[in-house]
Amino acid sequence: QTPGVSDDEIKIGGGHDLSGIFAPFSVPAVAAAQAYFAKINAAGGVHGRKITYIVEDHGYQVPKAAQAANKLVNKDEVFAMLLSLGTPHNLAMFQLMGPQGVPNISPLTAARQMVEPLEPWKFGGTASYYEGVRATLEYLVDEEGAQKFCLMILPTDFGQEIEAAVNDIAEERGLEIGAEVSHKPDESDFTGALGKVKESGCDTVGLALGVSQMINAVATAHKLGMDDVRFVVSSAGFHTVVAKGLAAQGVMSGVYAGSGWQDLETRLDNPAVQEWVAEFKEATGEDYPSTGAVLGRSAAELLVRALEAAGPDLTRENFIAALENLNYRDEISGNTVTFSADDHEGADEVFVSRINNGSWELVKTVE
Amino acid sequence: MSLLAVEDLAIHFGGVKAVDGVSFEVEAGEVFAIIGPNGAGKSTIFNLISRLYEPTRGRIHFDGADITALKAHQIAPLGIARTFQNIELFDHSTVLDNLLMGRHIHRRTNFVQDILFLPKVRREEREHRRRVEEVIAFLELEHYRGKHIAGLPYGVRKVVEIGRALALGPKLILLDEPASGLSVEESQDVAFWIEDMRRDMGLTVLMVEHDMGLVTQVSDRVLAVANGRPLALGTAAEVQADPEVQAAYLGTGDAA
Amino acid sequence: MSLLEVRNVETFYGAIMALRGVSIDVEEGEIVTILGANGAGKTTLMKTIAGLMDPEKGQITFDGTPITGLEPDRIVQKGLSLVPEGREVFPYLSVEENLRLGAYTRKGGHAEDLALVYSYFPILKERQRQAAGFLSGGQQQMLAIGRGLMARPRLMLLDEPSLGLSPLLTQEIFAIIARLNAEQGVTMLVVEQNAHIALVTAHKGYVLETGRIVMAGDAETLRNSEDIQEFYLGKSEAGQRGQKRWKRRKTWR
Amino acid sequence: MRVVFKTSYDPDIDLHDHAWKRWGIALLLAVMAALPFLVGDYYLAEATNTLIWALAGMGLMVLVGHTGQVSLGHAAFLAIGAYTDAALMNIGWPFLLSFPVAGLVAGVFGAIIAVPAVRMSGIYLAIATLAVFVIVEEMVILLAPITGGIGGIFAPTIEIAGIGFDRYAALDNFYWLCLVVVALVTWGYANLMRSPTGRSFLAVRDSEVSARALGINVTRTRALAFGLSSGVTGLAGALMGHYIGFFNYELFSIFISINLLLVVTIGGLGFIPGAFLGAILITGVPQLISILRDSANATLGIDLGGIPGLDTMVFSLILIGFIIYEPTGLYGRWLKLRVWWELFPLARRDMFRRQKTYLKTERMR
Amino acid sequence: MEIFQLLIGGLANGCIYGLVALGFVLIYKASEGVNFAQGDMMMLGAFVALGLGNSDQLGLPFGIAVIVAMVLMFGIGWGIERVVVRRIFGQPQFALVILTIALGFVLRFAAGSIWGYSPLVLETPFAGMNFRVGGVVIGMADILAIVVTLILTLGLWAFFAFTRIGLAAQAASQNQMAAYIVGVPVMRINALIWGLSGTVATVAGVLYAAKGAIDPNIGLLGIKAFAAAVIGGLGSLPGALLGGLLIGVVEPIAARYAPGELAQMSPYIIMLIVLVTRPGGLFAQIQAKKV
Ligand SMILES: Nc1ncnc2c1ncn2[C@@H]1O[C@H](COP(=O)(O)OP(=O)(O)OP(=O)(O)O)[C@@H](O)[C@H]1O
Ligand SMILES: Nc1ncnc2c1ncn2[C@@H]1O[C@H](COP(=O)(O)OP(=O)(O)OP(=O)(O)O)[C@@H](O)[C@H]1O
Ligand SMILES: [Mg+2]
Ligand SMILES: [Mg+2]
Repeated sequence: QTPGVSDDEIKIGGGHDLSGIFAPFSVPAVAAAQAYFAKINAAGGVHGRKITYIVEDHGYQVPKAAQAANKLVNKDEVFAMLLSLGTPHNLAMFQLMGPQGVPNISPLTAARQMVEPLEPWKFGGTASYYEGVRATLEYLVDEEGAQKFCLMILPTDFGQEIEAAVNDIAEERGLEIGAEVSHKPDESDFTGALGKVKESGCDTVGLALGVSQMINAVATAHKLGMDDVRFVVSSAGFHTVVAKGLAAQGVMSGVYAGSGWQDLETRLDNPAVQEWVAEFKEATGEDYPSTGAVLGRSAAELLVRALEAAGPDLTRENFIAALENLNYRDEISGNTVTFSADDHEGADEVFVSRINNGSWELVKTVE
Repeated sequence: MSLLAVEDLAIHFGGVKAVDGVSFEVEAGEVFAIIGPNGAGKSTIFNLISRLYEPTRGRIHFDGADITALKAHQIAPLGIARTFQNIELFDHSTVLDNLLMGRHIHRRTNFVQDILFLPKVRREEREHRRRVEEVIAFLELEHYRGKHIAGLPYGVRKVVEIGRALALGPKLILLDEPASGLSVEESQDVAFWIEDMRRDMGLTVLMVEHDMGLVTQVSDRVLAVANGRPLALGTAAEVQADPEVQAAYLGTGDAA
Repeated sequence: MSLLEVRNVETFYGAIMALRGVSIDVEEGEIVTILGANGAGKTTLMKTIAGLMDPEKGQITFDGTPITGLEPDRIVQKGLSLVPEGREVFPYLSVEENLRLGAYTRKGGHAEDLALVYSYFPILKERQRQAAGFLSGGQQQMLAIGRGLMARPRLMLLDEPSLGLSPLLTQEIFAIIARLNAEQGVTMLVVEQNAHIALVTAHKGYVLETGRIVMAGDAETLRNSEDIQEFYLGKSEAGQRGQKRWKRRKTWR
Repeated sequence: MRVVFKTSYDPDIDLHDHAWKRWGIALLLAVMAALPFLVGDYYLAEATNTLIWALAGMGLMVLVGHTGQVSLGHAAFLAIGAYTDAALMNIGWPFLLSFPVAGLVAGVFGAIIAVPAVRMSGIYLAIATLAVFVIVEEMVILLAPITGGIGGIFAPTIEIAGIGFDRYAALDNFYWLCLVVVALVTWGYANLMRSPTGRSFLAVRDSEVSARALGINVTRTRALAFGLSSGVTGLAGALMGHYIGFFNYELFSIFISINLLLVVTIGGLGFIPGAFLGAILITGVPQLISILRDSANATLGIDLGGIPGLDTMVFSLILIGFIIYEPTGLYGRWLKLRVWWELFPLARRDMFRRQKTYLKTERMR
Repeated sequence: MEIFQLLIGGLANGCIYGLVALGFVLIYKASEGVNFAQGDMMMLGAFVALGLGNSDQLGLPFGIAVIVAMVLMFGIGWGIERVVVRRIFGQPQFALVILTIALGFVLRFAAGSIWGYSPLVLETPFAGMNFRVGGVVIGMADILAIVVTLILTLGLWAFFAFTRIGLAAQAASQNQMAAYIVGVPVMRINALIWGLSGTVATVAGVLYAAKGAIDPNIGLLGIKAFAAAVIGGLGSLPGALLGGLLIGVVEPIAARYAPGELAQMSPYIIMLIVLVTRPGGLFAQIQAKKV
C-alpha cells in the first residue's frame, strides 16, 4: 500500500509560512495550488482519486517545520510534499522524508540544495537563484557593458547564491568586485550602504533583500542621483509589486531580474494566461496573481501531470519515473518543463527581464 | 569597647541634609533607641549602617572594625540584621521560606552541592530548620508557618520581619519602627520580645520607634535626632524631659 | 438615614473569608472609629467600602444610593475619599502633583486647599518639588492624608492615619480630624491602632474581630469597657501581664 | 482534607512530602519510559520535541520565574549549545562528553554576559539580551568554518557504547536519551529550589534590598542564575540540534525566544511543572488545532485550511483566552483543580473567584 | 557632504523608529505595560490608510485618508483596551506581554485577510519628491517624517506634563490603587491612551509605507523601535525619540563606514553600551527604592 494513496484520494503535504515573514510567497502559492486541485477534483480527480493538499503553517520557524514534517509524513502519511517553503525548513524536513523517499516537488525556494546532490525523491521547479542571477549578469556584461559589481544582501541562502553568482561571473570574465554589504531583514534605510556602493564605483549591484526593502533601496539610489547604477535582483525580487512600487517612487528603469518564469503582465493577451487570471480572481478575490501564485499553480500542474502519467496503480516509484519523463510547455509560467533521471530541475530556461515604466519586460531567454 | 560606633555621620541628598553629623555608640547588650520627628533621618542612619547608602562623611565601626567601606551584602555576615520601616519581605514565599532566607549567611554548601542535594546539604537544611523553628516558637508564628506573605495582615508581617532578622543569628539587630501599625497588645508583645532578645539571646538592639511607651519600657538609652542632627542623648526619662525634644517631637503627650 | 450604611457585607480573598457579614452605620457629621486586632479585617472593610474590593454579599449605600460594586472612581466622585493603609503615594510624582491629584474629581481651582494642607504639614511645602517616593515614611503618611483632604470629601475613610507618625504629629492629625469634623461637617470613619486617641476623638466606635463586628457603641461606653481597656488601651493589669505574660481571653469570642 | 503529623523536618526537606506523591512521580516516569511501546512515531517524535522544549523552558524558568530577570535572547544559548555540541562531535568527541560541555559553554557564556547585565532589570535586561542575541547570531554567520555559516550544518549522529541514538534512525533511543536528560535536570532543578541557592534566587527576585541586608550578594546570585539558565538552555539547544538534524542560524530566531517566554509564562512563572505544561501547550496545541482542522475537513467538509494563517490565529486566540482566564498560568489552574479535588465535594465555585488586584510601579526596586 | 546625506536619511528613519517607540512609551507611561503589538498596530494603521486612500481601494484624497485612518485606529486601540486588555487589569505585567504577542498575530491575520499577504504600495502625493540643498538630497518624505515626529513628541510631552489627564495617566501607572482612590477612572484613561497609541502608530505606519511597500509583517520593525524606546529610558517621550534617532543615525553611518558584519551589529552594540553604562536607559527612570 502506497502511503497517502487510497482508492479515491491522494494526500499531498506542504510546509508553509502562512503567518510569518514569507507569507507573501506561501499564501498565494497555496491558494493557486488549492484552486488548481479544486478544479481537477471537480472534474473527477486523477484516475478517480481526489487530491487533498494538507498545508501546515510553520511561520518560518524551523522547529515548527520539523513538527509539520512529522505530522505530514508520520501521521497523515502523505504521498508527496509540494511547494514547501524555506531552505532550512526544507532541509530539516528532508531528514524525515529522505529515508522514506517521500518525493519533494517544487519547493518554494530556489536554493541549489533542493536538487543537489541528486536524490531520486528531490525535484525542483525552476532555475535556481544562482542560475537566474548568473544569466542576468552575463546579459549585462555582454549587452550593456557592466564592469564592476557590488552586493547588497541579506544573510540568507538566496543572498549567498547571488553572492556566488556574482563572484563566479567576475572571476570568469576577469571583472572587479566592489563593496559587499550585508543587511538585516528589519533594516529600512540604505543610504549608508549605497554610499559604499557609490564609493567603490560599481555600475551593477546584486540585490538580495526583502521586497519592500528592494523598493526602498532602489528608490533611495534614485533619490541620491545614482541613476547609472543597475540593480540585479533574483527571482525572489521578480515581483510585479517591485515594478509598480518603484514606478510610484519615480524609478522607471535600471532593475533587472533573472528567473525561471516570465512575468504575467506583459503576456495578458495570451488566452491561457487570461483564463487563469480570471479563474484565480474568482477563487481568491485577488485582482492579479502574484509571483507566488504563478509558482503555486505551476507546481500543482506539474504534480497533476505526473500523477496522470504514473497511471492508476500509483506508487512512489512509478510517480518518480513519470516525473522524470515529463516534458511540456507551461503557458502560464511561460517556460518549458523537462525532467530526466539526472535532471531534477523542471524549467531550465532563465528569463532575463528588466523594469520599464512600471512593468517587467522580457529582454532575453537563456536556455 | 562599644559594639557599634558611629562617628560624625552625614549624608546629603541634593539639598536635603538627611543626616548631618551624628555620632553615638551602642554598647554590647544594650537596647538603644533613636527617636525624632518624621524625616529627622532615623531610617537613613539605619540605611547608612547597612551600607545601602554611601555616607557623605563619617565612619561606622562595628565590633572594632571599620565597616564604612564594605558592600551592603557584607554587613550581614558580621552579625548585623535589620528590619525595614515599610516591610520588605519576600512576598511570594511562605513565612517559613522567608525565615530560612534569613539563614543565608550560615550556608556552607555551594550551588553544585545544592543541585545534587548531597547529604551535607540535608544536614545543613535540618539545622537551618531547627533554628528557624526556634524563632517561630519565640515569636509565636506557628500558625502562619506555611502562609504566603502576600495574604498576611500588616501586623503579622512586621513580626515575620523581626523573625527573619533573628533567624540570621545576629549580634546587633536594627529594628525600624517595630511597633508601628500594631495594637497596644501587640506592641506589648514586641516589648517582651525585645527584652528577651537582650536577656536570653544576648543581642544588642538598635531601634527606631515612635511609640514612646515602648521606648520607655525597653530602652537603656535614647538618642533624639531632628533635622539630621542629634538633639539629646540619655535615658528615656532624661530625653523626654528635654524641652527641645518635647517641642519638636512629643507634643503635649496626649498620644502616648 | 445614615450617610453610609454597610449591610451584611462578606468579602473574600479567594477562598479566605475576610469579612463575615459586617454591618455598620455612619451618620452624617459623625466621627466613627473601628478598632480591631491584627488581621481582623479592618483594611478589608475600608477597601470594600471604597470599591477597591468586591464584596460577595451585602449592600453598601452612601447617601441613600447603593454603591456596591461600583468602580472606585465613581464612588470617589460621590464624595467619599480613602486614605489607605501603607501610604500608597505616587512615588515618581512630586509632592505637589500628588496633592493636586487628590483634587482630581473636583472642578475648579484648589489653591486654597493646597495652602491649607501646606499649613497643616509645612514640611510638605518645603518638599513640594521632591518625588514623593523619597520622602520619609512619616512624610509620606502626611502626604497621603493631605491628598485625602484635597478631595474635600463628605465622608473620609482613614486607615491607620497615625501609622509611623511622631507622637506630636499623631496629636495634630487627630486635632485636624476633629476640626474638620466640627468646622466643615466632614464625616469620618477612622481605623486606628492607637485606640486611646481614637476613642477620645470619635463619637462612636465598632470593634471588629476576625471579620465580625463584636461590639459597638458610643465612644464613652467603649472606653469604659473592660475588654477595650485590656486589649486596646493597654491600661489594666499591665504590671501583672508584664510579669506573667499571661493573656486574658477576650470575652466576646 | 488530609491531616498529616510530622515528627521530623525531613518530610519538609524532601522533594515530596508524601509517599503518594513520590509514587505519582514514579508512575509518571514509568509511563513516560514505556511510551515508545505505547504510541507510534508521530506521537513519540512530538513527545521528544515537547521534552526538549520543556528542558529549554526550565532553563528560562530559572531566570524569569525564579530570579525575576527577563531574557529575550535565550535563542542565543540554544544556538551556542547546538553549535558547540555539533562542533565538538565533529572533531571526534563522544556525545557523552560534548553534550555536558555544550551546556557548560553556554552557561559560562551566559554568566559572563550576566556580569555587566545584572545592573539592569526587567525590560532593560530583556533588550540587552536581545542585543546579545543579535550579536551571537552574527557570530554564528561569521564563524562559518565551525557553524557552516548561512548554509548551516547537519547534526552528527549520536552513538553511545555502540548503540545509535539518532533521532531519525533510532527515535526510541533518542527519546529515552532526552527523557533521561530531562529527568536529571528536573531533579537537579527541584533540588536547587529546596536549597539555599534556590532560596537566594527567590530572595533576589522579591526584594533586592532585603536580600542584600541578609548578606546575599545580588550580583553573584543573578550571574549564577543567568549561568545556570543559559547552561540548561544550551543543553536543550544541543538536543534540539540533534532532533531537527539540520540547522542554520535561522533555527534560532527571535521567535524561539518569544516562544520560550510563552512557555514559562503560560505554564506558570516560578513553578517547575509550569515549564512542562507550557511546553505541552506550545508544541501540542498547534498540532491539535491542525489535526482538528483536518478532521473538520474530512468529516464535515469544512475546509479551514484555505484560510491562510488561521491556525496561528486560533492558537493566538487560545493564548488570549488563557491569559484572561488564568493570568497566573496553567500551573495555577492545576493547583486550583487540585484544591477542588482535595476538598471535594466541599469546594465552592466562588472560592476561586479572583478578587480585584492592583499593580504598583516596578521602577522602584 | 556625504555625512549630511547619511544624517538626513538616518534622522528621518530614526524618526519612524521614534514614532513607533512613542507608542510603546505612551502605553508604558499609562500602565507600565509593554504592548508587543505596537509594531502591528503600525502595520494596521498603514493598511487602513492604504485601504482608504489608494486609487484602487476607497480612493479618498491622501490627507483625508490619513486623518480618517488615524481616527479609525484610535477606535481600534481603544477597542482593544475595552475588549481584552481590561480583562487582565491588575495582573502581572507579563500577562500583557503575552496578550499583546498573541494580539499581534491576530492583527496580522486581520490585515492579511483583508489586504492579502502580497506587498502593497501606499500612494502618497509626495512620493519621489526630492529637494537638493547643496550637495544633499532631501526627500519630502524625510522632511515630513522629521517634522511630524517633532510635533507629535512635543504634543504628547505637553499632554503628559501639563494636562490633568496626562498627570492622572502617570499616576495610574505608578499605583493603580492610589489612582483609583483619588478618583482617576483608570480604565477609561487606559482606553484613551491605547486609542492615542493607535493614532500615533498610524502616523508611523504611513511614514514608513511612504518609503517602500507594506505587507502584514512589517510590524517586525516594532522590535527595533521597542529597543529604541528602552534605551531612551522607557517612560520618557523625548527619550524614545532620542533612542530612535540614535539607532536611526547609527545604522546608515555604520553601514557606510564600518566593515561588513560590524555594521549590522552596530545598533545592537550601541544598545548594549548604553544599557551597560546607564542600566535604566538614557533618561533613566528607575531608582532604588527608599526603605
Ligand atoms: N534616597 C533618598 N533620596 C532623597 N531623599 C531622601 C532619601 N532617603 C531619605 N531622604 C530624605 O531624608 C530625610 C530623612 O529621611 P528618613 O527616612 O531617614 O526619616 P525618618 O527619620 O526615618 O522619618 P520617619 O519617622 O518619617 O520614618 C527625609 O527628608 C527624606 O526625604
Ligand atoms: N491579599 C490577601 N490574600 C489573602 N488573604 C488576605 C489578603 N489580604 C488580607 N488577607 C486576610 O484577610 C484578613 C483581614 O486582613 P486585613 O488586612 O483587612 O486586616 P486588618 O484588620 O486591616 O489588619 P492590620 O491591623 O494588620 O492592618 C486577614 O486574616 C488576612 O490574612
Ligand atoms: Mg523612617
Ligand atoms: Mg489593616
